[in-house]
Amino acid sequence: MDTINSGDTAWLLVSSALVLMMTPALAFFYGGMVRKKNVLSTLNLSFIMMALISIQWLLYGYSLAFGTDHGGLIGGLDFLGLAGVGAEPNPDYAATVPHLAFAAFQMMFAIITPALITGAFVERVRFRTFLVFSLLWATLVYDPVCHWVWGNGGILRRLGALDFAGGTVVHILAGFSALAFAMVIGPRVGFGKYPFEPANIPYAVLGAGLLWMGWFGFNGGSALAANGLAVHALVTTNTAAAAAGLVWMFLSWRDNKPSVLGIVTGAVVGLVAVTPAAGFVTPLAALLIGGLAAPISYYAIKFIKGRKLLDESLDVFACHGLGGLWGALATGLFATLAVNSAGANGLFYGNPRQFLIQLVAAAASAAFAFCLTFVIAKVLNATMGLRVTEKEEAVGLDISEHAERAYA
Amino acid sequence: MDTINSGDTAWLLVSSALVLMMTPALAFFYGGMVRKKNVLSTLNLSFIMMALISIQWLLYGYSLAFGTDHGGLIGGLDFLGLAGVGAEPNPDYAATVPHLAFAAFQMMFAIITPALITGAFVERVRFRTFLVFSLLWATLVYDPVCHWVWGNGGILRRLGALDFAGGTVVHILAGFSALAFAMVIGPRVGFGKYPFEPANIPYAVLGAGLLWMGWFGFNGGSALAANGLAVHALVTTNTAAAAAGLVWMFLSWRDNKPSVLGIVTGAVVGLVAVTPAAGFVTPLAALLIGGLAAPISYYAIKFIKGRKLLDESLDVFACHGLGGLWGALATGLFATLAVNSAGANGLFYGNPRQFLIQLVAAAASAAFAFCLTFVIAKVLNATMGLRVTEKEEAVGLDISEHAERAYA
Amino acid sequence: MDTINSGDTAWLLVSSALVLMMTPALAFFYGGMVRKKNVLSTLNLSFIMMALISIQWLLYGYSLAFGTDHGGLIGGLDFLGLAGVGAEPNPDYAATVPHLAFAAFQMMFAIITPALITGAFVERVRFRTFLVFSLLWATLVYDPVCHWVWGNGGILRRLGALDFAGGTVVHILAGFSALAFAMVIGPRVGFGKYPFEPANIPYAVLGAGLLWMGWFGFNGGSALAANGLAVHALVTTNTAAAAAGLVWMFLSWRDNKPSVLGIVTGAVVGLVAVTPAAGFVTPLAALLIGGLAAPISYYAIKFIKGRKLLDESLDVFACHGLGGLWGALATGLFATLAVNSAGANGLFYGNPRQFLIQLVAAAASAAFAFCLTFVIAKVLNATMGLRVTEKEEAVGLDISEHAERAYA
Amino acid sequence: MTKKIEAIIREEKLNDVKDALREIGIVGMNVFEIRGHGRQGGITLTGRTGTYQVDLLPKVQLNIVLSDHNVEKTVETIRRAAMTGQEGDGIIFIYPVEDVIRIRTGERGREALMYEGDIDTRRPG
Amino acid sequence: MTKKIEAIIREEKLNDVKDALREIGIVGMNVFEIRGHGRQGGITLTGRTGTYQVDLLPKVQLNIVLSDHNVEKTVETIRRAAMTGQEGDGIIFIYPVEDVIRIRTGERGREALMYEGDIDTRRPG
Amino acid sequence: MTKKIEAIIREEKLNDVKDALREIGIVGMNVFEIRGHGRQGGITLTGRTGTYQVDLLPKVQLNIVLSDHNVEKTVETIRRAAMTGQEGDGIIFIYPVEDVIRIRTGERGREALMYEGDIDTRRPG
Ligand SMILES: Nc1ncnc2c1ncn2[C@@H]1O[C@H](COP(=O)(O)OP(=O)(O)O)[C@@H](O)[C@H]1O
Ligand SMILES: Nc1ncnc2c1ncn2[C@@H]1O[C@H](COP(=O)(O)OP(=O)(O)O)[C@@H](O)[C@H]1O
Ligand SMILES: Nc1ncnc2c1ncn2[C@@H]1O[C@H](COP(=O)(O)OP(=O)(O)O)[C@@H](O)[C@H]1O
Repeated sequence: MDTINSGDTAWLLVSSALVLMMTPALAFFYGGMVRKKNVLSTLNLSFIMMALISIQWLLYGYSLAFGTDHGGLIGGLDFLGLAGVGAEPNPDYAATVPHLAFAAFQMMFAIITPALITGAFVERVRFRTFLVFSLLWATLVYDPVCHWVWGNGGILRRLGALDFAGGTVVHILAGFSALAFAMVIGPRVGFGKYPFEPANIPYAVLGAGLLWMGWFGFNGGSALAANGLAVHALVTTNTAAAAAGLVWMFLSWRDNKPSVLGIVTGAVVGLVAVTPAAGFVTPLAALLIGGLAAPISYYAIKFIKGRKLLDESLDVFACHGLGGLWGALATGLFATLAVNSAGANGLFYGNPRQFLIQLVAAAASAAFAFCLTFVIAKVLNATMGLRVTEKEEAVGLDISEHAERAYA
Repeated sequence: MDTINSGDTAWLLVSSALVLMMTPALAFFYGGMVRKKNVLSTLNLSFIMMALISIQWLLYGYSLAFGTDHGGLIGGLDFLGLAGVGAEPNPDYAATVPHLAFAAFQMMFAIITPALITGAFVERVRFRTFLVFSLLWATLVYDPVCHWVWGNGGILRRLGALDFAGGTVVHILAGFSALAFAMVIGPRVGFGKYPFEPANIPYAVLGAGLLWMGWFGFNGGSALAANGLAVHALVTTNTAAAAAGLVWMFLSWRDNKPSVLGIVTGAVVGLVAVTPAAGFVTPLAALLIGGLAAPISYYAIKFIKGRKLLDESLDVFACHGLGGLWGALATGLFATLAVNSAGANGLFYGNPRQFLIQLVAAAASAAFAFCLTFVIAKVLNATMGLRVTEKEEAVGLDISEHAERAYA
Repeated sequence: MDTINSGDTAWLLVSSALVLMMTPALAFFYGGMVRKKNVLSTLNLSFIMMALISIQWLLYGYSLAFGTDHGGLIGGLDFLGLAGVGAEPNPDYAATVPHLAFAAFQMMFAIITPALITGAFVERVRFRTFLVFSLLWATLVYDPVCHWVWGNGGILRRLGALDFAGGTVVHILAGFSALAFAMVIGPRVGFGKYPFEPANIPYAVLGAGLLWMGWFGFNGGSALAANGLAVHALVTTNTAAAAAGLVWMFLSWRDNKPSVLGIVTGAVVGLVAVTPAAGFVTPLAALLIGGLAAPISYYAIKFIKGRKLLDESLDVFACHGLGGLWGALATGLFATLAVNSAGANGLFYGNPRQFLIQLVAAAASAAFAFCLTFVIAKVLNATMGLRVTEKEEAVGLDISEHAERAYA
Repeated sequence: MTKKIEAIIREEKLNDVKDALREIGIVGMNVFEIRGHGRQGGITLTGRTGTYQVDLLPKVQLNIVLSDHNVEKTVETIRRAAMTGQEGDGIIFIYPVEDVIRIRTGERGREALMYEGDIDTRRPG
Repeated sequence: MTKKIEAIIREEKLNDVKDALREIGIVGMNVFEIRGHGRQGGITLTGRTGTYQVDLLPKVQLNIVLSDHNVEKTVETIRRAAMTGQEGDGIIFIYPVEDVIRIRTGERGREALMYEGDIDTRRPG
Repeated sequence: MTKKIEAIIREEKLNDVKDALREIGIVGMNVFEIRGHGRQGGITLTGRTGTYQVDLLPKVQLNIVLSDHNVEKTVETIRRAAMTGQEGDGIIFIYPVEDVIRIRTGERGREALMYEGDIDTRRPG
């Protein structure tokens, strides 16, 4: 019989708290980058996910993601309402902590992922439609892919895809869904014509600071135990954030001055990129992963925004989609059994197959997320309407959607 | 001999840190809701409790609450200056962690409770008098009732009253004391005449986000171990917050638009309501407890403020008093031995007696807190004066009480 | 063979996260005290340390500080790139957690220390030069002294100097380096002529609240285990913060009104002072240490700023230099084997020698930091220039160094 | 003829002044925050340690454009509502206005300054 | 002669108005945020529970000092760009200006109001 | 006669200008933050990636109501203190004022504009 380890449980409890906190942190990271008239609305788009998805996850989300496997594609309904998910460990997922702790920890990931997407449609989304979208998205996109990658029997798990803490499940899904949604909803009025100056960069710094901290729970907690692997993940996480923050600083410096918003963005991008790799690669590899994530996202934003191709407003695709993709692939390059014997070797350690697996898993998830989100958004647009009216957009969503003002 | 479990200790250390953080979080939750001229003053009313009560607790507060019982009413002086409270566990309270860890964890509750009350008298209280009040209140109201409910030999504990993490000790006390204080100090100038627009709703969102996180330590830590019960409490806590946030959103939507301030308030109310129940009820019961807490507080505020009955400024009575009361009673309804064998069954599990016990315990605590606070406030009003002058109130407490401005 | 304790590891992981968070917390603590035009720049001076020093530490910093001893003065290069620092415990430092956890925890100290210094030169430092300075300082000042005090074989460690959590390594170094740097860079334009009103005191409150919480990891984590000593350190830490916050309140009250900025500053000063003592003294001694730290720093600031002797802008020397010095000496007074058998008795427990040792260790570190920083700053001033131009300073560093505005 | 009244008053008196103006039927107005200096020299604030002086004090400026014949009554009303008798009560300036154009309707001059239930609809003439 | 235009407009119309003014060659201007009250009475906001009324609404004030002969065209341009047809569109005031001095150059009067490529360099006269 | 000076200056020059005005005995004034556009076209800011242009720059507007005969000296003083010689130094406007009423005392006109130790108490005439 498996017994509960109190140290591991303590760490998973804390990690759950840390990842929960990442959602308000993200709220501020995003809220600082929109225009003043949409600050509250943007904060709320993230915050409300804590309310909405907590309940979805409790009622059926966890079951869809981690219930008994059906064809590798989806979990069964055995854990509806968290039935049977209690103090006993579930060795399929985490042998030394209560099964419920694993479910709670995973819940925080399910919450933040749709919150990440909101960066694509801030400043113009209709709140009502957004609520429906998020519920659908969590159910139709997140829960299945989460099962594929992490569920016992999930196809990508069986394939051997490595995703330590959600590079695919969280970031690729969020990023490619953001891309699809942004294409459907269209640009903000004035996009490319007027500068959209960030209303409050200190909010973004606060958010990034708390995200950095929270990510220790995100990646470190994904070891599911307070052991050497958790520590290792914490270090790789920190290293990639640092490297990407520094590199982004130099990139913006080359273009003009070292941007503070750029530095904190870089740090977040580094955190994104190292997420799938954190428990599989060495700290020095993490340095490279983070350091290379920065130019990828940086130049992607420049390209997309510079050419006015698409108003994916807070660069969710460029930062999370591409950062997550790069991380997933980099895991296929840098992973080594020396770090984690439960992992695999990557290309650079003589195992090109792993790279291929990573590529397939990432591509499948990205394509699935993109297509399904595109369809959901299209349908919702046709039925409920994705956007507020032009006048409401001009006035700002704080007033038009919430009848509130951020500041008196 | 009991031995220290490092995992349990780690969790209690972290929980102490999380609950400590709830006081600055509360400062921002409250500080965002007052007018701009009182932001700093309001932040400080909470913050200073960390300084004042820490010392009170160290010197004699802990001893009064948890010292050797005297007639079920108060603890003795054996733990003055935390004498004898050290690395050895005290099996009366927590068998697997240092006694001092229990004392430290409890300290954080003693700090935040008077901070909660401050919502009743912000924007007009005289700081000097407030300091004296807080010290008296901690000593005469908090410490005794804490002993009744949680102290070894306390009358309500002996009665079998269940209060997992402070629905009675923290929230009923704070709420009913706030009611009494608000009645004595009287409304703010202009109450019911001018709208008091919240100065900074993002502060309230930040505060609520951190409170939500901190509550995992508040309720989860109350298991006093990193075990299945702690995990369970974390999940019920999260669920109630989510449900109440969502319900409050719909209530405000029905009245006008989905209010962001309402959503975060709802989440906090859900957290309040689940506090006494967190380790005794199922997650689905927590869903109900949170979901019903929202309309209780919502309509209470509407009634009290709508009729201008009382300026309990930040709705401490409606949110904490009634939320805590509902939670205490709900514990008597939904508690089940299936969740916690050290608990009891509630009415819905065939034990109507528990409901009665909860009712008696809650009523006694509420009445005691209300009456004593009323007397203390009356006496202080007559001697030191509870309020600043009308002119000082008009200018704002930041300038008049602290000679500082929040923003240059 | 030593085995890993999961509870201890969990606590060290959490402590690392808490101390990491202290750097953004410090960013806000400092950022709130400068003028509006320098808020972003000031936030960034701290934030960027997370990026820069993380990499320095990973590559060679940890090795210099904790590698194989060379003459008691510096560590060897055995841990370059964290080579060999993995899941196995290193009993020289922490016997029950992965060696890498110790390295990660220590990294957070290496990050925040140069961030503390930034308070000395905010609002006028050239960012480029600052980056170079920080790297040099970390390498030439921090890493060696860290080795002296905590490194296996370090001279001050061998001497028997007690520094529980960095009173010397962190605060004396930061404070005396700040003094030297402030002397070299010179005062801000208008210093002593115009009032420099703090732009955003709520930021300082937020920062202080999070610092207080984080310090539980700073000092509590320095027990390197989730045991009675960690709990003890948490309590002494909290007590000193509380005492110093209260005393500072009364001091500013005597001079005019109880200052909120003063209260939070006091709390931080208390935290500084108790840092070296946290695991060696009783809670009541911590009360005294904190209570006396407040007037020391308070009157030091009054003296330095009142006489316009020096523009050490955010009082790093007065708060951290003198607070750390007082704490180091107080440890020599109040330390008792009754609290920590691995410590020593201080003067008041019959061991005057310990006081002497503390004095020598503190003085040596202070002198080393002061002199070396002075030289580094002089050299950088002559080569790269420490300051922005007068016009850039007038415009503000947010625009002139980063071409960004905190608020749109 | 049309005039503009600029009244610089204490922040905390804004509600009283608005109420008093509503009572006499002054509808159109706008306000914003300024910092000023006059006979009231400055204010002493608490710093981290000790105190410091700030010489620009927060005030509110209230602008009202109105017809000539309402100026005196309005000025008196503002004065009465804004006065505390202590230094720093503020000051009122009166300026000539050449024209007024209402954006929505294109009305000009006096017409543009008419509001439902305002001072001029209340009394004869 | 020189005039000052004070246009009080909706915040969300500022970009449109600025664009329209640029098109006709109005260069010098400044703006700040005010809160005002006029025919548009107020706005209903959501509180924690239910709603409450706020009677001062955020607007933007746009100030332009310019030559007499450009006033009408400018006023028309602002009106067209700022109008939505709903209450709260705002109002424009015109004041006499006695003198203008450019700080950097010391230029006075009309000269001080000339900008590269502005309205007066565009058309004859 | 009474005039109003509106000086739009760089934020960072406010202290210098205030000092210079104090020296010549100008006491009453108020300031607020505006954003403006003139010969100085705009500013390049750094974004997340690359740069973008902002065309309204933060400035400070300083308002002084004073007697006719002090206008020239005051304007000169402001100019000298506010000038850097680079684009964006700002501009000064002078307006006629019809009346001044001090709220606290009810003083009117010139009397209302007298301050202890001000420019008019310093020199003969
Ligand atoms: N000459 C002036 N020009 C512009 N503003 C002035 C002038 N005199 C006073 N003010 C404004 O009026 C405010 C109140 O003036 P003050 O002289 O302090 O009032 P009181 O006469 O009640 O003492 C000042 O803060 C300033 O904003
Ligand atoms: N008489 C006035 N004096 C000063 N400001 C005014 C006056 N009338 C209107 N305003 C300003 O103009 C804004 C818009 O006026 P309003 O009457 O609501 O516009 P509309 O005619 O489109 O309904 C007001 O919010 C206020 O700021
Ligand atoms: N015609 C104008 N009307 C209103 N404000 C103006 C006008 N011209 C300039 N300003 C204000 O003056 C500020 C400085 O003007 P600018 O022409 O840039 O100065 P400089 O002549 O030194 O280049 C502008 O930002 C704007 O606020």
